[in-house]
Amino acid sequence: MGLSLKLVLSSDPRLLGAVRGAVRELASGAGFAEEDCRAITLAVDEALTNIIRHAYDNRPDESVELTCRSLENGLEFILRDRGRPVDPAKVCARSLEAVTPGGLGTHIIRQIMDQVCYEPLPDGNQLRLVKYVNKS
Amino acid sequence: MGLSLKLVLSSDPRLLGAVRGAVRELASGAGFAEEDCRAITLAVDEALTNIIRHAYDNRPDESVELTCRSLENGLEFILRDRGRPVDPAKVCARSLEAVTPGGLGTHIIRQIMDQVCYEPLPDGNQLRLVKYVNKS
Amino acid sequence: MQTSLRRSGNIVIVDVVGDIDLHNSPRLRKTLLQTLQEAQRVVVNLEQVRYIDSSGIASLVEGLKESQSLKSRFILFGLSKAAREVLRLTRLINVFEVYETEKQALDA
Amino acid sequence: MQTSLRRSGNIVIVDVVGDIDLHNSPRLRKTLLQTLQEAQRVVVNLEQVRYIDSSGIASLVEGLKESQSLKSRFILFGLSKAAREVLRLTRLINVFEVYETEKQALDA
Ligand SMILES: Nc1ncnc2c1ncn2[C@@H]1O[C@H](COP(=O)(O)OP(=O)(O)O)[C@@H](O)[C@H]1O
Ligand SMILES: Nc1ncnc2c1ncn2[C@@H]1O[C@H](COP(=O)(O)OP(=O)(O)O)[C@@H](O)[C@H]1O
Repeated sequence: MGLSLKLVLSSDPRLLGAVRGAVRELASGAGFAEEDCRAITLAVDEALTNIIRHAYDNRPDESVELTCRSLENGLEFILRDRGRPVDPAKVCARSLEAVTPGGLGTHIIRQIMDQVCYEPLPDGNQLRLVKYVNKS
Repeated sequence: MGLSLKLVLSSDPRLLGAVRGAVRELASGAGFAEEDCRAITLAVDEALTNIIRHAYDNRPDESVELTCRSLENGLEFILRDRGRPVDPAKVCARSLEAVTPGGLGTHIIRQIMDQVCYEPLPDGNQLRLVKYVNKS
Repeated sequence: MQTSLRRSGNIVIVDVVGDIDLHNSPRLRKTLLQTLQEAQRVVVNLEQVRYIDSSGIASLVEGLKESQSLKSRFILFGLSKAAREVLRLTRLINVFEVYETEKQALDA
Repeated sequence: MQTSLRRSGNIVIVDVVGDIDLHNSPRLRKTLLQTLQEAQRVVVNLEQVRYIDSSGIASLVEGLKESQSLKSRFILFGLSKAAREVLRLTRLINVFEVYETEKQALDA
Protein backbone atom coordinates (compact mmCIF):
# COMPACT_ATOMS: atom_id res chain seq x y z
CA MET A 1 0.00 0.00 0.00
CA GLY A 2 1.21 3.47 -0.81
CA LEU A 3 2.10 5.85 1.99
CA SER A 4 0.64 9.31 2.10
CA LEU A 5 1.52 12.24 4.31
CA LYS A 6 -0.08 15.64 3.91
CA LEU A 7 1.37 18.77 5.49
CA VAL A 8 -0.71 21.90 5.78
CA LEU A 9 1.31 24.90 6.80
CA SER A 10 1.27 28.63 6.90
CA SER A 11 3.55 30.33 4.40
CA ASP A 12 6.09 31.15 7.09
CA PRO A 13 9.79 30.52 6.42
CA ARG A 14 10.20 29.40 10.03
CA LEU A 15 8.33 26.21 9.12
CA LEU A 16 10.71 25.20 6.34
CA GLY A 17 12.96 23.30 8.74
CA ALA A 18 10.10 21.11 9.96
CA VAL A 19 9.02 20.33 6.40
CA ARG A 20 12.59 19.40 5.52
CA GLY A 21 12.73 17.13 8.54
CA ALA A 22 9.68 15.23 7.32
CA VAL A 23 10.78 15.07 3.68
CA ARG A 24 14.29 13.89 4.55
CA GLU A 25 12.95 10.98 6.60
CA LEU A 26 10.36 10.07 3.99
CA ALA A 27 13.04 9.93 1.32
CA SER A 28 15.28 7.85 3.50
CA GLY A 29 12.41 5.47 4.31
CA ALA A 30 11.62 5.22 0.58
CA GLY A 31 15.07 3.79 -0.06
CA PHE A 32 16.89 6.77 -1.52
CA ALA A 33 20.62 7.07 -0.93
CA GLU A 34 21.79 9.78 1.44
CA GLU A 35 22.81 12.18 -1.31
CA ASP A 36 19.44 11.77 -3.02
CA CYS A 37 17.66 12.36 0.30
CA ARG A 38 19.51 15.66 0.61
CA ALA A 39 18.70 16.57 -2.98
CA ILE A 40 14.99 15.74 -2.69
CA THR A 41 14.77 17.73 0.53
CA LEU A 42 16.41 20.67 -1.24
CA ALA A 43 14.06 20.52 -4.22
CA VAL A 44 10.92 20.48 -2.06
CA ASP A 45 12.29 23.30 0.09
CA GLU A 46 13.04 25.38 -3.02
CA ALA A 47 9.50 24.79 -4.28
CA LEU A 48 8.04 25.92 -0.96
CA THR A 49 10.38 28.90 -0.81
CA ASN A 50 9.16 29.97 -4.24
CA ILE A 51 5.52 29.74 -3.16
CA ILE A 52 6.25 31.86 -0.10
CA ARG A 53 8.22 34.46 -2.07
CA HIS A 54 6.43 34.59 -5.40
CA ALA A 55 2.92 33.20 -5.01
CA TYR A 56 2.39 34.93 -1.66
CA ASP A 57 4.86 37.84 -1.84
CA ASN A 58 6.33 36.84 1.52
CA ARG A 59 3.04 37.10 3.39
CA PRO A 60 3.54 34.56 6.17
CA ASP A 61 -0.10 33.81 7.01
CA GLU A 62 -1.29 32.21 3.79
CA SER A 63 -1.79 28.47 3.45
CA VAL A 64 0.29 25.89 1.59
CA GLU A 65 -0.43 22.19 1.20
CA LEU A 66 2.26 19.63 0.57
CA THR A 67 1.14 16.07 -0.13
CA CYS A 68 3.84 13.40 -0.17
CA ARG A 69 3.06 10.01 -1.63
CA SER A 70 5.15 6.92 -2.08
CA LEU A 71 5.13 5.43 -5.57
CA GLU A 72 6.17 1.92 -6.40
CA ASN A 73 9.60 3.21 -7.35
CA GLY A 74 9.87 6.68 -5.93
CA LEU A 75 8.21 9.61 -4.27
CA GLU A 76 5.68 12.18 -5.45
CA PHE A 77 5.24 15.65 -3.95
CA ILE A 78 2.26 17.85 -4.74
CA LEU A 79 2.36 21.47 -3.60
CA ARG A 80 -0.74 23.62 -3.67
CA ASP A 81 -1.23 27.29 -2.99
CA ARG A 82 -3.88 29.92 -3.60
CA GLY A 83 -1.56 32.73 -4.56
CA ARG A 84 -0.38 34.43 -7.72
CA PRO A 85 0.02 32.08 -10.69
CA VAL A 86 3.43 31.08 -11.99
CA ASP A 87 4.57 32.77 -15.18
CA PRO A 88 6.07 29.83 -17.11
CA ALA A 89 8.36 32.19 -18.98
CA LYS A 90 10.12 33.00 -15.70
CA VAL A 91 10.83 29.42 -14.68
CA CYS A 92 14.47 28.50 -15.39
CA ALA A 93 14.67 31.77 -17.31
CA ARG A 94 18.19 32.82 -16.41
CA SER A 95 21.33 31.16 -17.66
CA LEU A 96 23.41 29.35 -15.08
CA GLU A 97 26.51 30.84 -16.72
CA ALA A 98 25.92 34.29 -15.27
CA VAL A 99 26.97 34.90 -11.68
CA THR A 100 23.96 36.53 -10.04
CA PRO A 101 22.33 35.78 -6.74
CA GLY A 102 18.77 35.14 -8.00
CA GLY A 103 17.00 32.71 -10.28
CA LEU A 104 18.61 29.53 -8.96
CA GLY A 105 15.66 27.77 -7.32
CA THR A 106 13.81 26.55 -10.39
CA HIS A 107 17.06 25.27 -11.92
CA ILE A 108 17.78 23.31 -8.76
CA ILE A 109 14.31 21.78 -8.79
CA ARG A 110 14.56 20.70 -12.43
CA GLN A 111 18.01 19.26 -12.03
CA ILE A 112 17.01 17.14 -9.05
CA MET A 113 13.52 15.95 -9.88
CA ASP A 114 12.53 13.55 -12.65
CA GLN A 115 9.18 15.22 -13.19
CA VAL A 116 8.39 18.90 -12.59
CA CYS A 117 4.95 20.00 -13.59
CA TYR A 118 3.44 23.43 -12.88
CA GLU A 119 -0.33 23.42 -13.29
CA PRO A 120 -2.93 26.14 -12.71
CA LEU A 121 -5.96 25.06 -10.63
CA PRO A 122 -9.36 26.77 -10.57
CA ASP A 123 -8.53 28.21 -7.16
CA GLY A 124 -4.77 28.36 -7.14
CA ASN A 125 -1.64 26.62 -8.33
CA GLN A 126 -0.20 23.16 -8.22
CA LEU A 127 3.34 21.93 -8.59
CA ARG A 128 3.93 18.22 -8.97
CA LEU A 129 7.38 16.79 -8.38
CA VAL A 130 8.40 13.17 -8.84
CA LYS A 131 11.69 11.50 -8.05
CA TYR A 132 12.40 7.88 -8.93
CA VAL A 133 14.72 5.63 -7.00
CA ASN A 134 17.86 4.54 -8.87
CA LYS A 135 17.46 6.84 -11.80
CA SER A 136 19.88 9.70 -12.03
CA MET B 1 2.39 35.29 15.06
CA GLY B 2 2.05 31.68 16.10
CA LEU B 3 3.24 28.96 13.76
CA SER B 4 1.00 26.10 12.83
CA LEU B 5 1.77 22.90 10.99
CA LYS B 6 -0.80 20.19 10.44
CA LEU B 7 0.14 16.67 9.40
CA VAL B 8 -2.48 14.31 8.06
CA LEU B 9 -1.24 10.76 7.77
CA SER B 10 -2.37 7.22 7.40
CA SER B 11 -1.98 5.09 10.52
CA ASP B 12 1.06 3.35 9.08
CA PRO B 13 4.15 2.86 11.27
CA ARG B 14 6.35 3.56 8.25
CA LEU B 15 5.34 7.22 8.52
CA LEU B 16 6.52 7.65 12.11
CA GLY B 17 10.03 8.60 11.01
CA ALA B 18 8.76 11.46 8.86
CA VAL B 19 6.59 12.77 11.69
CA ARG B 20 9.56 12.64 14.05
CA GLY B 21 11.63 14.54 11.52
CA ALA B 22 9.10 17.36 11.48
CA VAL B 23 8.55 17.43 15.24
CA ARG B 24 12.29 17.42 16.01
CA GLU B 25 12.88 20.45 13.78
CA LEU B 26 9.85 22.28 15.13
CA ALA B 27 11.07 21.78 18.68
CA SER B 28 14.53 22.92 17.77
CA GLY B 29 13.13 26.01 16.03
CA ALA B 30 10.98 26.75 19.08
CA GLY B 31 14.10 27.09 21.19
CA PHE B 32 14.14 23.80 23.06
CA ALA B 33 17.49 22.33 24.10
CA GLU B 34 18.65 19.23 22.26
CA GLU B 35 17.64 16.84 25.00
CA ASP B 36 14.17 18.39 25.16
CA CYS B 37 13.86 18.12 21.38
CA ARG B 38 14.57 14.41 21.63
CA ALA B 39 12.09 14.04 24.48
CA ILE B 40 9.29 15.95 22.72
CA THR B 41 9.84 13.88 19.58
CA LEU B 42 9.61 10.73 21.65
CA ALA B 43 6.39 11.77 23.39
CA VAL B 44 4.63 12.65 20.13
CA ASP B 45 5.84 9.40 18.56
CA GLU B 46 4.52 7.40 21.54
CA ALA B 47 1.16 9.13 21.25
CA LEU B 48 0.96 8.27 17.54
CA THR B 49 2.10 4.72 18.18
CA ASN B 50 -0.70 4.31 20.70
CA ILE B 51 -3.27 5.57 18.22
CA ILE B 52 -2.02 3.11 15.61
CA ARG B 53 -1.96 0.19 18.03
CA HIS B 54 -4.92 0.84 20.30
CA ALA B 55 -7.34 3.21 18.58
CA TYR B 56 -6.91 1.51 15.18
CA ASP B 57 -5.78 -2.03 16.18
CA ASN B 58 -2.80 -1.75 13.83
CA ARG B 59 -4.91 -1.11 10.74
CA PRO B 60 -2.53 0.96 8.61
CA ASP B 61 -5.05 2.74 6.38
CA GLU B 62 -6.94 4.85 8.89
CA SER B 63 -6.38 8.57 9.26
CA VAL B 64 -4.59 10.51 11.99
CA GLU B 65 -4.24 14.27 12.29
CA LEU B 66 -1.42 15.92 14.17
CA THR B 67 -1.59 19.69 14.58
CA CYS B 68 1.52 21.39 15.94
CA ARG B 69 1.28 24.96 17.16
CA SER B 70 3.82 27.28 18.66
CA LEU B 71 2.79 28.94 21.91
CA GLU B 72 4.42 32.02 23.34
CA ASN B 73 6.55 29.82 25.56
CA GLY B 74 6.32 26.35 24.13
CA LEU B 75 4.69 23.95 21.74
CA GLU B 76 1.27 22.36 21.58
CA PHE B 77 0.44 19.09 19.78
CA ILE B 78 -3.10 17.98 19.10
CA LEU B 79 -3.65 14.42 17.87
CA ARG B 80 -6.98 13.35 16.49
CA ASP B 81 -8.24 9.96 15.41
CA ARG B 82 -11.58 8.30 14.67
CA GLY B 83 -10.82 4.98 16.33
CA ARG B 84 -11.67 3.23 19.56
CA PRO B 85 -11.87 5.56 22.57
CA VAL B 86 -9.19 5.57 25.24
CA ASP B 87 -10.06 3.83 28.49
CA PRO B 88 -8.69 6.30 31.06
CA ALA B 89 -8.24 3.48 33.56
CA LYS B 90 -5.61 1.96 31.29
CA VAL B 91 -3.46 5.07 30.90
CA CYS B 92 -0.38 4.87 33.13
CA ALA B 93 -2.00 1.84 34.73
CA ARG B 94 1.06 -0.27 35.32
CA SER B 95 3.74 0.43 37.88
CA LEU B 96 7.16 1.33 36.54
CA GLU B 97 8.69 -0.89 39.22
CA ALA B 98 7.71 -4.10 37.44
CA VAL B 99 9.94 -5.25 34.57
CA THR B 100 7.54 -6.00 31.72
CA PRO B 101 7.76 -5.02 28.08
CA GLY B 102 4.38 -3.26 27.77
CA GLY B 103 2.65 -0.26 29.29
CA LEU B 104 5.56 2.18 28.97
CA GLY B 105 4.24 4.64 26.38
CA THR B 106 1.74 6.58 28.47
CA HIS B 107 4.29 6.90 31.30
CA ILE B 108 6.82 8.31 28.87
CA ILE B 109 4.31 10.83 27.54
CA ARG B 110 3.33 12.03 31.02
CA GLN B 111 6.90 12.32 32.20
CA ILE B 112 7.93 14.43 29.23
CA MET B 113 4.96 16.68 28.59
CA ASP B 114 3.69 19.46 30.86
CA GLN B 115 0.08 18.93 29.83
CA VAL B 116 -1.47 15.64 28.71
CA CYS B 117 -5.18 15.71 28.10
CA TYR B 118 -7.21 12.87 26.58
CA GLU B 119 -10.61 14.07 25.38
CA PRO B 120 -13.41 12.26 23.57
CA LEU B 121 -14.78 14.08 20.50
CA PRO B 122 -18.19 13.50 18.89
CA ASP B 123 -16.51 11.63 16.06
CA GLY B 124 -13.33 10.34 17.60
CA ASN B 125 -10.61 11.08 20.11
CA GLN B 126 -8.29 13.92 20.87
CA LEU B 127 -5.04 14.03 22.76
CA ARG B 128 -3.55 17.40 23.60
CA LEU B 129 0.08 17.66 24.62
CA VAL B 130 1.87 20.82 25.71
CA LYS B 131 5.52 21.34 26.48
CA TYR B 132 6.86 24.63 27.82
CA VAL B 133 10.34 25.94 27.21
CA ASN B 134 12.58 26.14 30.29
CA LYS B 135 10.31 24.27 32.60
CA SER B 136 11.40 20.85 33.66
CA MET C 1 17.04 0.39 11.60
CA GLN C 2 19.73 -2.08 10.59
CA THR C 3 21.14 -4.89 12.69
CA SER C 4 24.25 -6.90 12.00
CA LEU C 5 25.87 -9.72 13.97
CA ARG C 6 29.48 -10.34 14.87
CA ARG C 7 30.41 -13.71 16.40
CA SER C 8 33.38 -14.64 18.53
CA GLY C 9 33.10 -18.07 20.10
CA ASN C 10 30.10 -18.22 22.40
CA ILE C 11 29.48 -14.49 22.17
CA VAL C 12 27.43 -12.62 19.59
CA ILE C 13 27.60 -8.85 19.29
CA VAL C 14 24.50 -7.25 17.78
CA ASP C 15 25.21 -3.86 16.22
CA VAL C 16 22.03 -1.81 15.95
CA VAL C 17 22.05 1.29 13.75
CA GLY C 18 19.36 3.91 13.17
CA ASP C 19 15.87 4.51 14.52
CA ILE C 20 13.97 1.84 16.44
CA ASP C 21 10.20 2.39 16.46
CA LEU C 22 6.90 0.57 16.03
CA HIS C 23 7.76 -0.09 12.40
CA ASN C 24 10.89 -2.10 13.04
CA SER C 25 10.97 -3.12 16.71
CA PRO C 26 9.34 -6.49 15.85
CA ARG C 27 12.36 -7.16 13.64
CA LEU C 28 14.74 -6.23 16.46
CA ARG C 29 12.83 -8.50 18.84
CA LYS C 30 13.09 -11.42 16.44
CA THR C 31 16.81 -10.88 15.89
CA LEU C 32 17.47 -10.74 19.64
CA LEU C 33 15.41 -13.83 20.48
CA GLN C 34 16.97 -15.85 17.65
CA THR C 35 20.47 -14.79 18.61
CA LEU C 36 19.84 -15.81 22.20
CA GLN C 37 19.12 -19.34 20.98
CA GLU C 38 22.55 -19.52 19.47
CA ALA C 39 24.87 -17.76 21.89
CA GLN C 40 25.72 -17.97 25.57
CA ARG C 41 26.18 -14.22 25.69
CA VAL C 42 24.44 -11.63 23.55
CA VAL C 43 25.98 -8.16 23.60
CA VAL C 44 23.91 -5.35 22.06
CA ASN C 45 25.72 -2.30 20.70
CA LEU C 46 23.46 0.77 20.99
CA GLU C 47 26.05 3.41 20.04
CA GLN C 48 24.47 4.15 16.66
CA VAL C 49 20.87 4.18 17.84
CA ARG C 50 19.66 7.63 16.93
CA TYR C 51 16.15 6.99 18.25
CA ILE C 52 14.41 4.34 20.31
CA ASP C 53 10.84 4.35 21.59
CA SER C 54 8.97 2.20 24.09
CA SER C 55 8.38 -0.54 21.53
CA GLY C 56 12.15 -0.79 21.06
CA ILE C 57 12.65 -0.85 24.82
CA ALA C 58 10.01 -3.59 25.00
CA SER C 59 12.08 -5.65 22.55
CA LEU C 60 15.14 -5.25 24.77
CA VAL C 61 13.10 -6.27 27.83
CA GLU C 62 11.97 -9.38 25.99
CA GLY C 63 15.56 -10.21 25.19
CA LEU C 64 16.46 -9.80 28.85
CA LYS C 65 13.60 -12.07 29.99
CA GLU C 66 14.51 -14.71 27.45
CA SER C 67 18.15 -14.67 28.58
CA GLN C 68 17.02 -15.08 32.18
CA SER C 69 14.96 -18.13 31.33
CA LEU C 70 17.82 -19.56 29.23
CA LYS C 71 20.33 -18.70 31.98
CA SER C 72 22.46 -16.93 29.42
CA ARG C 73 23.63 -13.31 29.46
CA PHE C 74 22.13 -10.27 27.75
CA ILE C 75 24.31 -7.17 27.85
CA LEU C 76 23.94 -3.63 26.49
CA PHE C 77 26.80 -1.26 25.76
CA GLY C 78 27.52 2.13 24.22
CA LEU C 79 24.14 3.65 25.00
CA SER C 80 23.49 6.62 22.73
CA LYS C 81 21.91 9.68 24.35
CA ALA C 82 18.54 8.63 22.94
CA ALA C 83 18.80 5.12 24.36
CA ARG C 84 20.05 6.30 27.74
CA GLU C 85 17.26 8.86 28.08
CA VAL C 86 14.45 6.40 27.29
CA LEU C 87 15.90 3.75 29.62
CA ARG C 88 16.02 6.40 32.36
CA LEU C 89 12.45 7.58 31.72
CA THR C 90 11.18 4.02 31.91
CA ARG C 91 13.37 3.33 34.99
CA LEU C 92 14.80 0.29 33.26
CA ILE C 93 18.41 1.37 33.04
CA ASN C 94 19.39 -0.52 36.19
CA VAL C 95 17.49 -3.62 35.19
CA PHE C 96 19.91 -4.27 32.35
CA GLU C 97 23.59 -5.10 32.53
CA VAL C 98 25.03 -1.98 30.89
CA TYR C 99 28.64 -1.12 29.98
CA GLU C 100 30.30 1.84 28.35
CA THR C 101 32.50 0.08 25.84
CA GLU C 102 32.54 -3.10 23.83
CA LYS C 103 35.69 -4.23 25.60
CA GLN C 104 34.04 -3.86 29.00
CA ALA C 105 30.97 -5.74 27.77
CA LEU C 106 33.10 -8.60 26.44
CA ASP C 107 35.36 -8.79 29.51
CA ALA C 108 32.53 -8.60 32.04
CA MET D 1 21.70 28.91 11.70
CA GLN D 2 24.33 30.52 13.91
CA THR D 3 27.27 32.60 12.79
CA SER D 4 30.27 33.61 14.85
CA LEU D 5 33.33 35.64 13.96
CA ARG D 6 37.00 35.04 14.72
CA ARG D 7 39.46 37.84 13.94
CA SER D 8 43.18 37.68 13.32
CA GLY D 9 44.65 40.91 12.02
CA ASN D 10 43.09 41.82 8.71
CA ILE D 11 41.33 38.50 8.39
CA VAL D 12 37.92 37.53 9.73
CA ILE D 13 36.78 33.92 9.82
CA VAL D 14 33.01 33.46 9.77
CA ASP D 15 31.93 30.13 11.25
CA VAL D 16 28.47 29.18 10.01
CA VAL D 17 26.62 26.38 11.80
CA GLY D 18 23.29 24.74 11.00
CA ASP D 19 20.68 25.15 8.29
CA ILE D 20 20.67 28.14 5.92
CA ASP D 21 17.28 28.77 4.30
CA LEU D 22 14.84 31.53 3.43
CA HIS D 23 14.26 32.17 7.12
CA ASN D 24 17.82 33.06 8.00
CA SER D 25 19.73 33.74 4.77
CA PRO D 26 19.00 37.51 5.10
CA ARG D 27 20.87 37.37 8.40
CA LEU D 28 23.81 35.57 6.78
CA ARG D 29 23.87 38.15 3.99
CA LYS D 30 23.98 41.01 6.49
CA THR D 31 26.76 39.39 8.50
CA LEU D 32 28.86 38.80 5.38
CA LEU D 33 28.39 42.31 3.97
CA GLN D 34 29.15 43.93 7.32
CA THR D 35 32.22 41.79 7.86
CA LEU D 36 33.49 42.71 4.41
CA GLN D 37 33.44 46.37 5.45
CA GLU D 38 35.80 45.59 8.29
CA ALA D 39 38.26 43.05 6.94
CA GLN D 40 40.61 42.73 3.97
CA ARG D 41 39.90 39.02 3.81
CA VAL D 42 36.72 37.23 4.82
CA VAL D 43 36.99 33.48 5.19
CA VAL D 44 33.75 31.54 5.51
CA ASN D 45 33.77 28.18 7.27
CA LEU D 46 31.02 25.93 5.87
CA GLU D 47 32.02 22.71 7.63
CA GLN D 48 29.05 22.73 9.97
CA VAL D 49 26.45 23.72 7.40
CA ARG D 50 23.98 20.86 7.48
CA TYR D 51 21.75 22.45 4.85
CA ILE D 52 21.91 25.38 2.44
CA ASP D 53 19.37 26.36 -0.21
CA SER D 54 19.47 28.80 -3.11
CA SER D 55 18.75 31.76 -0.84
CA GLY D 56 21.86 30.88 1.16
CA ILE D 57 23.88 30.52 -2.02
CA ALA D 58 22.53 33.92 -3.10
CA SER D 59 23.91 35.42 0.13
CA LEU D 60 27.33 33.95 -0.63
CA VAL D 61 27.18 35.35 -4.18
CA GLU D 62 26.39 38.75 -2.76
CA GLY D 63 29.38 38.49 -0.48
CA LEU D 64 31.56 37.59 -3.44
CA LYS D 65 30.27 40.54 -5.50
CA GLU D 66 30.81 42.94 -2.64
CA SER D 67 34.37 41.71 -2.14
CA GLN D 68 35.05 42.21 -5.84
CA SER D 69 33.87 45.80 -5.74
CA LEU D 70 35.86 46.41 -2.53
CA LYS D 71 38.91 44.67 -4.02
CA SER D 72 39.12 42.48 -0.93
CA ARG D 73 39.02 38.69 -0.74
CA PHE D 74 36.11 36.37 -0.04
CA ILE D 75 37.06 32.73 0.55
CA LEU D 76 35.09 29.59 1.38
CA PHE D 77 36.49 26.51 3.08
CA GLY D 78 35.43 23.18 4.54
CA LEU D 79 32.41 22.71 2.33
CA SER D 80 29.99 20.26 3.89
CA LYS D 81 28.38 17.72 1.55
CA ALA D 82 25.23 19.83 1.49
CA ALA D 83 27.13 23.01 0.57
CA ARG D 84 29.23 21.27 -2.06
CA GLU D 85 26.22 19.66 -3.72
CA VAL D 86 24.26 22.91 -4.01
CA LEU D 87 27.26 24.82 -5.32
CA ARG D 88 27.70 22.09 -7.94
CA LEU D 89 24.01 22.10 -8.93
CA THR D 90 24.10 25.86 -9.39
CA ARG D 91 27.47 25.63 -11.21
CA LEU D 92 28.90 28.20 -8.86
CA ILE D 93 31.57 26.09 -7.20
CA ASN D 94 34.30 27.36 -9.52
CA VAL D 95 33.21 30.95 -9.20
CA PHE D 96 34.29 31.02 -5.56
CA GLU D 97 37.76 30.68 -4.13
CA VAL D 98 37.36 27.39 -2.24
CA TYR D 99 39.79 25.52 0.04
CA GLU D 100 39.61 22.30 1.98
CA THR D 101 40.98 23.47 5.30
CA GLU D 102 41.14 26.62 7.37
CA LYS D 103 44.93 26.62 7.17
CA GLN D 104 44.84 26.55 3.37
CA ALA D 105 42.27 29.34 3.33
CA LEU D 106 44.41 31.51 5.62
CA ASP D 107 47.68 30.80 3.81
CA ALA D 108 46.26 31.31 0.33
N1 LIG E 1 5.62 29.07 -6.94
C1 LIG E 1 5.76 30.13 -7.74
N2 LIG E 1 4.76 31.04 -7.88
C2 LIG E 1 4.90 32.10 -8.69
N3 LIG E 1 6.02 32.35 -9.41
C3 LIG E 1 7.05 31.48 -9.32
C4 LIG E 1 6.98 30.36 -8.49
N4 LIG E 1 8.15 29.68 -8.61
C5 LIG E 1 8.92 30.36 -9.46
N5 LIG E 1 8.27 31.47 -9.92
C6 LIG E 1 8.80 32.46 -10.90
O1 LIG E 1 10.01 31.92 -11.45
C7 LIG E 1 11.10 32.82 -11.23
C8 LIG E 1 12.40 32.04 -11.07
O2 LIG E 1 12.38 31.35 -9.82
P1 LIG E 1 13.73 30.83 -9.16
O3 LIG E 1 14.52 30.13 -10.21
O4 LIG E 1 13.38 30.02 -7.99
O5 LIG E 1 14.58 32.10 -8.75
P2 LIG E 1 14.19 33.34 -7.81
O6 LIG E 1 13.18 32.81 -6.83
O7 LIG E 1 15.48 33.72 -7.18
O8 LIG E 1 13.64 34.41 -8.72
C9 LIG E 1 10.68 33.64 -10.03
O9 LIG E 1 11.33 34.88 -9.98
C10 LIG E 1 9.17 33.76 -10.24
O10 LIG E 1 8.87 34.79 -11.14
N1 LIG F 1 -4.58 6.45 21.72
C1 LIG F 1 -5.13 5.44 22.45
N2 LIG F 1 -6.31 4.90 22.09
C2 LIG F 1 -6.86 3.91 22.80
N3 LIG F 1 -6.29 3.38 23.91
C3 LIG F 1 -5.11 3.87 24.33
C4 LIG F 1 -4.46 4.93 23.62
N4 LIG F 1 -3.31 5.20 24.26
C5 LIG F 1 -3.23 4.38 25.31
N5 LIG F 1 -4.30 3.57 25.37
C6 LIG F 1 -4.56 2.54 26.43
O1 LIG F 1 -3.62 2.71 27.47
C7 LIG F 1 -2.85 1.50 27.65
C8 LIG F 1 -1.43 1.86 28.09
O2 LIG F 1 -0.72 2.41 27.02
P1 LIG F 1 0.88 2.47 27.02
O3 LIG F 1 1.35 2.96 28.35
O4 LIG F 1 1.32 3.27 25.86
O5 LIG F 1 1.38 0.97 26.92
P2 LIG F 1 1.07 -0.16 25.81
O6 LIG F 1 0.78 0.59 24.54
O7 LIG F 1 2.33 -0.95 25.75
O8 LIG F 1 -0.10 -0.93 26.33
C9 LIG F 1 -2.96 0.78 26.34
O9 LIG F 1 -2.76 -0.61 26.48
C10 LIG F 1 -4.37 1.12 25.88
O10 LIG F 1 -5.34 0.30 26.49
